[in-house]
Amino acid sequence: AAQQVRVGFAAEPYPPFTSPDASGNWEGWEVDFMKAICAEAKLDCVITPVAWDGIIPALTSNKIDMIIGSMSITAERLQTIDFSDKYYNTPTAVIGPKGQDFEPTPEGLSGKTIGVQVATIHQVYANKYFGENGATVKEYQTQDEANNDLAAGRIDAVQADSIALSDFLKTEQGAACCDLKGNVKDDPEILGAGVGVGLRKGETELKEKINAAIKAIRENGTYDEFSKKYFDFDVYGG
Amino acid sequence: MTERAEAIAVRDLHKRFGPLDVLKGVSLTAHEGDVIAIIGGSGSGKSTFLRCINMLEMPSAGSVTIHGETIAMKNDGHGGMMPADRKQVQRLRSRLGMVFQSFNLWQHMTILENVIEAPVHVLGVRKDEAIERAETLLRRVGLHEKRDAYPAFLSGGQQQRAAIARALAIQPHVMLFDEPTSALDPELVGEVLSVIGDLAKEKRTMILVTHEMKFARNVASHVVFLANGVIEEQGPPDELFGSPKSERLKKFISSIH
Amino acid sequence: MTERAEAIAVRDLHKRFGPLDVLKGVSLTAHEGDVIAIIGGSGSGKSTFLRCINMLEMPSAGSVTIHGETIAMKNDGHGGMMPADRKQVQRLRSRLGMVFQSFNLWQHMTILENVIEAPVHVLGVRKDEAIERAETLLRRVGLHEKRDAYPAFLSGGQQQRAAIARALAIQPHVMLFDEPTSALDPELVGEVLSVIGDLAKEKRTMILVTHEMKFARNVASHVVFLANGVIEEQGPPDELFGSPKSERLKKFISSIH
Amino acid sequence: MADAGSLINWSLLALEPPGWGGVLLAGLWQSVQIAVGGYALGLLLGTGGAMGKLYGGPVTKDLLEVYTTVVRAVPELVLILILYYAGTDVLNKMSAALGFGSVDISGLAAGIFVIGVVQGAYSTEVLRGAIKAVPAGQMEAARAYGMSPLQVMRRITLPAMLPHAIPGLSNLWLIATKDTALLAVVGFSELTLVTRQAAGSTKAYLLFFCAAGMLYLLLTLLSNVLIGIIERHYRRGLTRHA
Amino acid sequence: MSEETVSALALTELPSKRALLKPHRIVLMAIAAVLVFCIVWFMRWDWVPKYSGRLVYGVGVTLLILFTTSILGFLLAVPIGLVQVTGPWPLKLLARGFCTIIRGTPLLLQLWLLYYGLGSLFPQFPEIRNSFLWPYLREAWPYGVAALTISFAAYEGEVMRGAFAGVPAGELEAARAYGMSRFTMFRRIWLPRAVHRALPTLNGETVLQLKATPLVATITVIDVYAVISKVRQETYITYEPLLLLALIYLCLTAILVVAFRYFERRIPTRGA
Ligand SMILES: Nc1ncnc2c1ncn2[C@@H]1O[C@H](COP(=O)(O)OP(=O)(O)OP(=O)(O)O)[C@@H](O)[C@H]1O
Ligand SMILES: Nc1ncnc2c1ncn2[C@@H]1O[C@H](COP(=O)(O)OP(=O)(O)OP(=O)(O)O)[C@@H](O)[C@H]1O
Ligand SMILES: [Mg+2]
Ligand SMILES: [Mg+2]
Repeated sequence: AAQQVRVGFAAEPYPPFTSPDASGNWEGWEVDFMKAICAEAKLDCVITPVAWDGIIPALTSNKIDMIIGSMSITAERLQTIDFSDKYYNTPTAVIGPKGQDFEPTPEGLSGKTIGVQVATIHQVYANKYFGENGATVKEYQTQDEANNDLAAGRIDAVQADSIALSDFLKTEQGAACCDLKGNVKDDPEILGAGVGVGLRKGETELKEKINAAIKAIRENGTYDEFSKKYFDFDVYGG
Repeated sequence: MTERAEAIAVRDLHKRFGPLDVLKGVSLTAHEGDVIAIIGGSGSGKSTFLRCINMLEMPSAGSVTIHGETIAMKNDGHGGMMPADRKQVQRLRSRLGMVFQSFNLWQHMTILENVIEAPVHVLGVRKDEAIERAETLLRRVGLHEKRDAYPAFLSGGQQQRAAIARALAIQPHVMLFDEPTSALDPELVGEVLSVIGDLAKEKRTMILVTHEMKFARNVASHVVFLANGVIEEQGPPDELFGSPKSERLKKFISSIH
Repeated sequence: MTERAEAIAVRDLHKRFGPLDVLKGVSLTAHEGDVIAIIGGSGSGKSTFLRCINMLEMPSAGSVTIHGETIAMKNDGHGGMMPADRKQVQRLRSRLGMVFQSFNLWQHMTILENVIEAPVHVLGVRKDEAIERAETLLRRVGLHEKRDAYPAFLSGGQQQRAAIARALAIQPHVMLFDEPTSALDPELVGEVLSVIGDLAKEKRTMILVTHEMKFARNVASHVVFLANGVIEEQGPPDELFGSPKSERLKKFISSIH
Repeated sequence: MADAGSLINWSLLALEPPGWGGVLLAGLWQSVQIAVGGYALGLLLGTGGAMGKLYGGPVTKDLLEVYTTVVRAVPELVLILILYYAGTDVLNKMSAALGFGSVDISGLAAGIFVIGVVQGAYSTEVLRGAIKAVPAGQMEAARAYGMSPLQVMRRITLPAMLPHAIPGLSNLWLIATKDTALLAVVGFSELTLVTRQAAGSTKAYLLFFCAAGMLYLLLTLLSNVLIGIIERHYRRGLTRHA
Repeated sequence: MSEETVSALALTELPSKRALLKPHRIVLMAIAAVLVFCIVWFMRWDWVPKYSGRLVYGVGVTLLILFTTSILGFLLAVPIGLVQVTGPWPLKLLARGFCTIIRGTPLLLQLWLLYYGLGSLFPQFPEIRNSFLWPYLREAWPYGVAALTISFAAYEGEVMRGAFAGVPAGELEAARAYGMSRFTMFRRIWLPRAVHRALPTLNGETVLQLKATPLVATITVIDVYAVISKVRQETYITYEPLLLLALIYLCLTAILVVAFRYFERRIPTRGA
């Protein structure tokens, strides 16, 4: 039988990557990605939802075996866990209410309240660049709630992954209230080098399997095939 | 009895509890200095009569006059009566010092606070003045050193003496006692009766319901025997206890001793 | 007395509660059919003695023999003793029918369930058999129609009679009574005493601690006077009550009547 | 934006997708399972704990005191986090050390474990109080008739303390059902979390939170009816005023 | 909930310090000391100084929330308890329903309902959005305070109902007999007497309320729990911050218990 692997998903919806549908199943780009690499690596993958802010402890305390949750590979995280090679990389963007014009820079956001999801690279980035320059950083358990509070006028901006944000801007609610203010200045130190599969330290065998699988699906076209359903650009990044 | 002023006059008092006719026309006049003892079997309506005097129970018919002022009544719309003027009732009540069988001290206040409560918050006496008067009263009932204790920490007899001090504190025209000793252990009865006896000696107007026949005989100036909702017999204690006329009273007296 | 078998033999029993020496060497033998009454002032150790017999209290020294079988004891490591074999104690206990001052009926069971509990769950009697026997016993103490009631709904006297039925249900060699009537209102004492009296007439072996001197005199075959932790005097009731020898007993008897 | 009519879009609650009703009910079922499991585990721990606190040796007593003190002084939410991450970790390591290999603790088992440990401390206190309310004479009589300690416990002490324990235990059950909601914070798919997911996906926050509230309330009211029946049954031996 | 149940759920009495020096306790304490030493020595605590300022701030927020919601909740509980005892039936029904609903649903759900549900409704009304309240309604803490206040009011409302109903009729009658008006009687006798009766359970209810405060962290209020969460997210240290958090709550509870003991000794409630 195939090796059983518990794949930790953030329990909070993060469209278009992972979100539960009305029948309780998970759907999204990362779900397709997971299915593809699991098939490729002959792993029996079981989706296990875990609270996002506890997903790393869940991995280290053996509740799950890997994390597929749009988790960026950063030096900070590498101290605690291991990562596979990156499987996508997209810029970081800031959105805000329509009609308010500001730049996604420390000066532009000074005096404003900016929402981010906790335990993300965006939280670290926003705190460093905006929080220390006169902006208030408000931290949310889920991306959804940050978006919702932006729509409700409780905050002035949201920083997140550009794809997740553009997905939100396509919804009825997002289209009605907000628009893109631009991408933030890159800081690879914080924003990392793309998104990878999180793994426990020392599980090199699994890591190699995953890396091989990512490589394989990139090469045999599976990756592009399911990506087309979601994006009209290359999500893998440069 | 005629030259002394009328302290309380109850005229033709009726009280009905639903189908139960408890008082069927009771009239009683107490002049200043009278000590009236009400006796009677259990359920004969003694407590009800006392409670009608200060309108804790609404009479069904009849009138109550306190110090010449008759409580104005009106129909309550359900076939009974109610006070026409609530303020008047409150004012007249504060002239009657009621002492309950089960003390009913306010448990969340110290003894001193219990005693000054009504003077300060009903009669509007200045607090320091009320305290001064309260201390005198407490000394008189032998409770001065307990003035800062809470009621729950006192014996029954001490609580009842405190309740008497509380009643005296409003300087009532008339003191009303409803079986003030029947909730007490036999050993504690004496201390309360002696306080009441002292009040009687001072010629304070009092109406007391009691089961202590010997005590009634000693302190009362007038004894009223209630039976079946009417005054069956009344008169000076020696007469009443010495030569009872009605069969009922004879039977009652013999059943007691 | 000699030809009858020994039911219980207590030899040189000592009991200490910390610094307090309650029993200082008490020996007592009860033969089959004996009715032994233990009397003595409050705190003289009567209850303690009874409780030591069935090891509800661990004796500090001495031995207890029930129907020829001596309870094996060992040191408990704190200067006292404890039973060497818990199983033996449990077995011997089930031969002693104890009746407590405060009944101690099991409140969560009906009277019938109380009575069959020990036979079924300790002695392993079949349930239908136990019920049959229980019904006979309950009829005997006059509680048959109350068999499905819960103890809390019974009067004290009824509860104590039920407790006696419960004790009888294990067909004990010896019945132990610890002041079986002192928790009862005076009116209820009689009904319980008459049941115990009947048991005495049947020559059932019994040891009873009691304050009812008249009763002890009438039913006991032997009376033991405990004082200061020793048997001060013992003998047939007429002798003991009629011509007490020790000063203590004289004083005790006179203080009772 | 949304007008009042579309605020209440009842079709979102339909049992079949695209309605989320089925997901909510599945969440409720998860909650009930954890509540029942956690409550049962809690009762088990509580019975042991109460026995230990009353009859145990000095060391047992002290350790249990620490257990109940900590659980009663620290918020459930914090305990749940600690137990969920550290507790299951320790459990895992222990079983590994004992040679059972690393046990795979399913989410459900972890949830039950967490709620159970918290409930265990509460039950310990409730049961201890109830046992203390049983007159000592009842147990003494049982001993006097030759019952073994185990029999006394099983036949007398436990059934006799039940009427005293039932009000407290009923409250603990209601608390267990509500505490399952806290597992949402560790990402457990019980009713509250799936409600939040449904609300987030559809933006119909009020509708879904109210619907979940109704489900919880229904559970509580239903429990109250059952508790009433149980209580009447077990109090039958006591006088009305006792 | 009865007093016993509350004290089974919340620490209302510190373990007695009596005979701290029994031999087995010395051994246990030695073991505990070793354990503490190991925790301090082998676990990571280097983050504490960096976050100490924020932790103190978080404790402050927690206490502030605790006190405001307890006091506000108690003030609400008084009328809720009162109308259930004497009110006209519509009010009585309303109060009963309120208590049943609040006590029958999880606080976390109520909190989210208020913040995400109601809170996302408000901005749709320009009148609210332009009102002076909007700067507050934008924030998270008013929703947290509201939810905790409502919850406390419902639980304490039940207690107050019992307390009002339990004031002996005779004491109220005595008040009437001395000529008090209905309002004076309520103000001087009924209310203080009921509060007096409710005091013993207030201790437990307040500790329960403290135990409920960290839920506000889930709606972005920065209390001590939220600070610790942040530590965990930023440092990826899992257990140490949680241990410290448990210790903090343990201390806060202990302080509350001691404070209540102090007040209870000053106002004896025997026979209440
Ligand atoms: N609030 C009430 N509602 C209905 N019936 C009442 C009420 N109060 C008193 N009664 C009835 O009225 C009758 C007289 O009661 P009352 O208390 O005045 O008797 P009493 O003479 O004081 O007796 P006791 O010596 O026992 O105190 C009794 O039959 C009693 O049951
Ligand atoms: N468990 C105990 N611990 C300490 N002292 C005890 C204990 N049981 C009894 N005592 C003491 O032992 C003495 C004898 O008690 P016991 O109950 O045997 O007296 P008694 O003769 O039955 O008295 P009474 O007639 O009042 O029942 C008393 O002084 C009592 O205080
Ligand atoms: Mg009366
Ligand atoms: Mg005794």
